[in-house]
Amino acid sequence: MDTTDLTTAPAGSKTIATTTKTVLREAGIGIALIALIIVFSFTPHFLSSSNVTNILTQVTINLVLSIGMTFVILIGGIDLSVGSVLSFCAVVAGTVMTLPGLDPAVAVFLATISAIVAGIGFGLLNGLISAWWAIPSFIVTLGTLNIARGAALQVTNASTIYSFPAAFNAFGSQTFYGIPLLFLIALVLVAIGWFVLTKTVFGRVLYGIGNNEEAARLAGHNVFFYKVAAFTICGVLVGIGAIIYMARLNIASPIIGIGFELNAIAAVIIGGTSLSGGRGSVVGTLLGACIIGVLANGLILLGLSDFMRQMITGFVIILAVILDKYRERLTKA
Amino acid sequence: MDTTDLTTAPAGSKTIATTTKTVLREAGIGIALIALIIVFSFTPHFLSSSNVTNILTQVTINLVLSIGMTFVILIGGIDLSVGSVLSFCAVVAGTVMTLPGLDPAVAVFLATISAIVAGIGFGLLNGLISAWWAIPSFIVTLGTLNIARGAALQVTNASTIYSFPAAFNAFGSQTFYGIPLLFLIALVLVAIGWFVLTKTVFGRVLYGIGNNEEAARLAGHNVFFYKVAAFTICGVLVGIGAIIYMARLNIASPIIGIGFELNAIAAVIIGGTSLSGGRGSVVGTLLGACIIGVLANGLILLGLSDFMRQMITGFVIILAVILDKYRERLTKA
Amino acid sequence: ADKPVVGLVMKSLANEFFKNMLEGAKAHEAKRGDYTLKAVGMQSETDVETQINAIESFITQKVDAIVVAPSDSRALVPPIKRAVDAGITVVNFDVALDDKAKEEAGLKLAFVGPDNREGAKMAGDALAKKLGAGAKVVIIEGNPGADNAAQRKLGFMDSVAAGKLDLLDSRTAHWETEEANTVFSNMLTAHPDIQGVMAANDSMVLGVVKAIEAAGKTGKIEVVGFDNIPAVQPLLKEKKLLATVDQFGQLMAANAIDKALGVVAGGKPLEGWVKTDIKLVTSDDVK
Amino acid sequence: MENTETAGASAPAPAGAVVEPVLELSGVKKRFGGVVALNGVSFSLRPGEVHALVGENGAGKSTLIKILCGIIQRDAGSITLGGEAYDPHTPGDAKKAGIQVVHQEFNLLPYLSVAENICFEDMPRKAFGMVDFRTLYEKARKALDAIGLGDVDVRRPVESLGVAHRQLVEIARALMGESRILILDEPTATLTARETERLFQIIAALKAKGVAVVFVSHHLNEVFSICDRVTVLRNGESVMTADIAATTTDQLVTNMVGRQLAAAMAASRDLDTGGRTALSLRNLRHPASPHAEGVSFDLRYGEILGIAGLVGSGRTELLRSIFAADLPLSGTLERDGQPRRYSNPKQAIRDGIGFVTEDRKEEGLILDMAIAANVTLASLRKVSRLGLLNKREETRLAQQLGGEIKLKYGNTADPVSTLSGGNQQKVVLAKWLANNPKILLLDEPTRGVDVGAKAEIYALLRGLSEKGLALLIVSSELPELITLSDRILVMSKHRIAGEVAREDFSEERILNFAYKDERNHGHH
Ligand SMILES: Nc1ncnc2c1ncn2[C@@H]1O[C@H](COP(=O)(O)OP(=O)(O)OP(=O)(O)O)[C@@H](O)[C@H]1O
Ligand SMILES: Nc1ncnc2c1ncn2[C@@H]1O[C@H](COP(=O)(O)OP(=O)(O)OP(=O)(O)O)[C@@H](O)[C@H]1O
Ligand SMILES: O[C@@H]1[C@H](O)[C@H](O)CO[C@H]1O
Ligand SMILES: [Mg+2]
Ligand SMILES: [Mg+2]
Repeated sequence: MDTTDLTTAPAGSKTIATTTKTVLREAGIGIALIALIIVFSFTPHFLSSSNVTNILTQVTINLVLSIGMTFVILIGGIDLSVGSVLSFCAVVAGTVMTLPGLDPAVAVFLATISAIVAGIGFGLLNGLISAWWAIPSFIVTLGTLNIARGAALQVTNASTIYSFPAAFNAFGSQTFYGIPLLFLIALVLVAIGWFVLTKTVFGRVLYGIGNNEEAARLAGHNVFFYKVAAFTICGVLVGIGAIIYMARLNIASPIIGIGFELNAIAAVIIGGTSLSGGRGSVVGTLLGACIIGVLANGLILLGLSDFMRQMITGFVIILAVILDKYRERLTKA
Repeated sequence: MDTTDLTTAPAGSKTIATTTKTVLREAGIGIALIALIIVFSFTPHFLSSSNVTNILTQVTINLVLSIGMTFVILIGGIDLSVGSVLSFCAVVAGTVMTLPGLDPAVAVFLATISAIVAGIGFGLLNGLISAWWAIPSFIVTLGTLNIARGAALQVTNASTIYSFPAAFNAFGSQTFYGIPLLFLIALVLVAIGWFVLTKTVFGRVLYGIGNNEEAARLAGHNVFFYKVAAFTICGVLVGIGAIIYMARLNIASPIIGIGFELNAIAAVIIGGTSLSGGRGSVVGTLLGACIIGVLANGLILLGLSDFMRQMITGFVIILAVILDKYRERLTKA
Repeated sequence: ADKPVVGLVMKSLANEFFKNMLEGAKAHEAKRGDYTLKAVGMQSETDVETQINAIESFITQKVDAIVVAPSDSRALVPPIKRAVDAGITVVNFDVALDDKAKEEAGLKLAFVGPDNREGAKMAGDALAKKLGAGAKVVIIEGNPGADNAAQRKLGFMDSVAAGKLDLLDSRTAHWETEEANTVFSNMLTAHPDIQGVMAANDSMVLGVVKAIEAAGKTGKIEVVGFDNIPAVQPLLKEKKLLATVDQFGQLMAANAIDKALGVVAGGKPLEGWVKTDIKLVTSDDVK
Repeated sequence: MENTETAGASAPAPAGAVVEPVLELSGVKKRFGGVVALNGVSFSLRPGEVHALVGENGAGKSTLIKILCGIIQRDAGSITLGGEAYDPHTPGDAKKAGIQVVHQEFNLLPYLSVAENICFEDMPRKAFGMVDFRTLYEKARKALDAIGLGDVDVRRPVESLGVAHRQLVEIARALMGESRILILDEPTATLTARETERLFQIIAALKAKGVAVVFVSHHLNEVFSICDRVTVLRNGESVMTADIAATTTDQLVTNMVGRQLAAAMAASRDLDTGGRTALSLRNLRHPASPHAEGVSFDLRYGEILGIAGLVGSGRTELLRSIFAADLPLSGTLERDGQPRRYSNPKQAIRDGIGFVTEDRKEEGLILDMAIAANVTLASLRKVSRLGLLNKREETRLAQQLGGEIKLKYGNTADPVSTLSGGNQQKVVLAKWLANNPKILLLDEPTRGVDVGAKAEIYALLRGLSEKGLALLIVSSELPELITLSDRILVMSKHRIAGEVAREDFSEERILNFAYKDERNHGHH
């Protein structure tokens, strides 16, 4: 027998409880999602395969932004600029994609790169400013929200960019056994995000910083680097989100993306990630984004008035989080 | 010799430093404001008395909302619903004010009461939900943002309410030696807010909760009550803000107030209140709101394009907070 | 029970203009009694996503016709193309889809709606006539990027050119009352000699008129707007608003629905621009 | 008084025969999920007595106190207060019933003034709910004077105070209310001898007024010097209650740990003088130090160098400046004879230095994360390849180190917050050991750690030094330094006030150096 025996009995049960808890953390939100789906399934068409395609399409962009937002919120930050930056990335990419004389494949490639670079640029700006001066990211990204929007309007002189290569436009509506290709891309990003956060040293340290920044610093981790990295990752995802937006809607314009930040934040929080950092997961975010998407779709199908729809959306956001609290209590008892 | 002498020297010098620091906390933002004013004063008309009247008018509503937001942020919360709730309060008050057959004075009185009651209602809702289930107020107020907007649209069926009593409309443009009456009312509210926060037991406990909620609870304070109270106070100010809005623009509509929450939060943070609660002041908020107002006004007078204006606004928001950091460092050294 | 179903996609229902349109459509549904109306609006003028989602839902629900006021003249082309391909009759109204985008998508679609540029020019001309050549004016624009906002600005510019007006400034207030009030107050400081204002919609007129009142310049500055919403009726009466443009929003959707049902019933497909009425409303029209 | 052997019951038991207990508990139980924190505690408190509550880390002392003051509710058992059933649901209920507590964790409001902190429970009011600041400052002033903090400005924000002063402010706060029962949960853990003594005077005065005091401490010498009776908790059960006069240290320890404790505490070690110099400081000056000359000394491999000093003498700052947690203002640092200038902790760690901080919750641990994750936090490179974590290797390393340091835990995947204080402290040690450091800086390494765990940590530290590690230990417990160190440096006001060699170790000598500065400057 070993030194660990003292608490074996309660500890054994604790372990199981702990594991169950971790699983239930996501499962709880999953249950809310399933409940929602069951409610709506009484609506005609809701479960039709074409509607499922619709929902997945509609979830995609928010999901991509939410993945990046999860990284930022995990280190205790927030990014209000994602909607504006998405718009900026899109107009930059749109400009590149419609440059005269470019081969379509080259144009799409260069545009994708430039969207991501633009996203990284703003991510770096957000991260560097907030980490260097220790300024709340809320205010920094409120600033870059305005900067990116103004820049997008300036670059395009407020006009919409369109006429992308036909193949690119077609790509955006492609489906695979009814599942939109764009959604599959988003799923791959979820998987990468999950892997990075749970399986790598990088992810481990991010969680650590979100939990206790000072302890992470004193354990020899470069907190500055990680903070900037989290915002930069978010920027990369915004850049990808911009390309997805363009593929889906076949336009790029300086007025798109307004309010996207709130949707992304809502998805992350409904998905169980703590606003104060250190706790949460990308899988939860996936479920959170689905809840928001299903809700929006189902309420339209129900044929409710728009005003009612908005009110119900508000209720359900709150309800989802309240339910999550009860689940948390249940798993604790 | 006694046991007390250990820190005599540092303690003494630190006291002075502390007081200076407190003063400088606001003074720093004041300096940023003055710098901004000096820069703009090279623009023709900026310092003209009619423009000063303009600026003060334009600052008023944001200032009123920001006072309430200060209370909420001080206890570590946030209120995203203020813009929507303002709209809801306005349409309720507008409906009451235009009830047929009411004496104008009575109509205005009842309308004011009903706006405040509506504000209190939503404040209570925000406070009760977030305190009872310990849900981040970010998500609760994101929910009520939608609920209030939907309700405002439902109540009015999306139409604008107008034709208020003439005296009420006139009252909104009244000035007193060039200072708008509405701004004076806002100043009185600042004074009351300052008094409550710094001079009353209620205010000190609020700060205490923002500092360390658990400690406040252990000291026997009813944290639940104080949290609800902070949101309710914010609701009262939103109600007053709605009446001020109606007096200024002579309409009430379900689409007003979009984005007001971000402006209010920006004023509070630029004013030096910490987003994590426990530190800050209403006087700082006053200065923060003035910075935002002066900036918006000055940039239009400079004749910059709308797009440039938006970008510069973003820069200045960030710059103001960075400057504040340097001031903080200076006062620490 | 076999009544055809018509999906109506509008822009921001928070805008009275669309609210009136919705009411008109509902009255029309009740009056005709031979079709079912399903209406969807958005939460803001720029919420392209919700519109596209709504069209996709209508395709899923296999409605017979879709009547749509696009929030973006290009972004809505692909989903509308999908609807047409699914055999749904689509009518575009209020804001025209972009011709080039339609052409590229191989989409042929008629537009039922007003000429925003022409309407704005009517209002602008009224202002020019009242003030005379050389008068100093400013424009308060709608949302940058919105097609009707751009058209209306062009219309105002036409009037500026035709009436030889002196345009001092042109800025957006995003269709918003409070922002228009702020923007115009500040314009008034920068240019104390403004004689006339063209606002791209009447919500902004409300803010502008109030700014004039607050500056004590009532009667010294003429204002024109667009939409003819109820809230500006008193202003017209008191001559605080010189003129506005009625585009009969209430009838616009009903009109478009009639056209769509005609096609559904086996009529000929529509083509080109079915212009709807616009009318200048001045203080003289209000008693 | 630090010497337990000679300490007797300094305060006589209350005169007279049986006194009615003011507080009586029987069969109190409490579970947290699967963890049984209390499993049948019986306890009685008489008016005017000082009653010690002792037990190993995790024995349930704090849990019991939390139940008494209404923070958590018991699952079973009965409590009577003054003969009546007592069932507090909020801290307010407990206060109304006359129970005041100084909790083990800090409960201060850092940005509020000292005065507001002291009077926070019941601020003096004027009309309209206004704070009567004049009375507030007066009351706070008096309260501070009473506990000997006469020179701390009551308007100063608490955030500007050091750890010991904060603890004193908490005590001052608890003394504000008129209470029947005062509960002190490890009040001396952050105090040095002088403040502790002062606290004992206060306790004696309260006792004279008939207040009953519950006193929790891991320092048995303190228990013997001020308490009348003692109750021992073990694994959530009360296993013994006795008059202090009728018990001995050995008896208490045996009851606490359930077995005889090896005399680890007293074991001396061979003086090690042979090692090379591992670390050498010359005039190293922390930004908070008022003296340009800074601190200079050499630390050899295999040596345990103790640093003594009064609270606020700058010991924590010294360690932080070595580790580059704070960057030194001036001076030089040599590692193995090579000059170094670390610009962040990462470089110090790479150079073989580890730093066990004084506040494990704020700086040492990531409480929500697993034990294993905490153990590997500073050595993630060892349990990963190309940036990918090898969880199996991580678990293995955590289990191995857990065994070496005799960590009591259930599963390495459990959050570290589920461990008791002493075991949490061991996890902090394990975190650094995982990195195979050459030099360990330890700041109050046994703060809040029970006797059993303390002995284990001592043995561990000795073992490390025998393996050749250089240890620099800051401690406010002189017996600890005397037991462990080869040499002791005494700090005063950010300077080395003196050095004591092992053969000259005595508390008196050390304290003489510690107070030297004050004597020379002679305030008051
Ligand atoms: N909120 C909680 N949730 C789960 N377990 C808890 C909680 N609080 C305490 N425990 C557990 O209950 C047991 C008793 O803890 P308690 O804090 O009362 O011990 P203690 O005697 O005060 O120890 P120490 O001397 O280290 O302060 C421990 O096993 C602890 O881990
Ligand atoms: N956060 C802080 N802000 C301002 N001053 C501080 C702070 N922490 C400590 N001090 C001051 O710095 C000086 C040194 O404190 P420090 O805690 O390093 O002393 P120490 O010798 O390690 O004592 P302790 O036993 O309390 O750790 C003291 O005067 C203390 O009041
Ligand atoms: O045509 C409408 C109205 O004029 C409104 O005011 C703004 O949105 C446009 O689409
Ligand atoms: Mg304890
Ligand atoms: Mg220390």
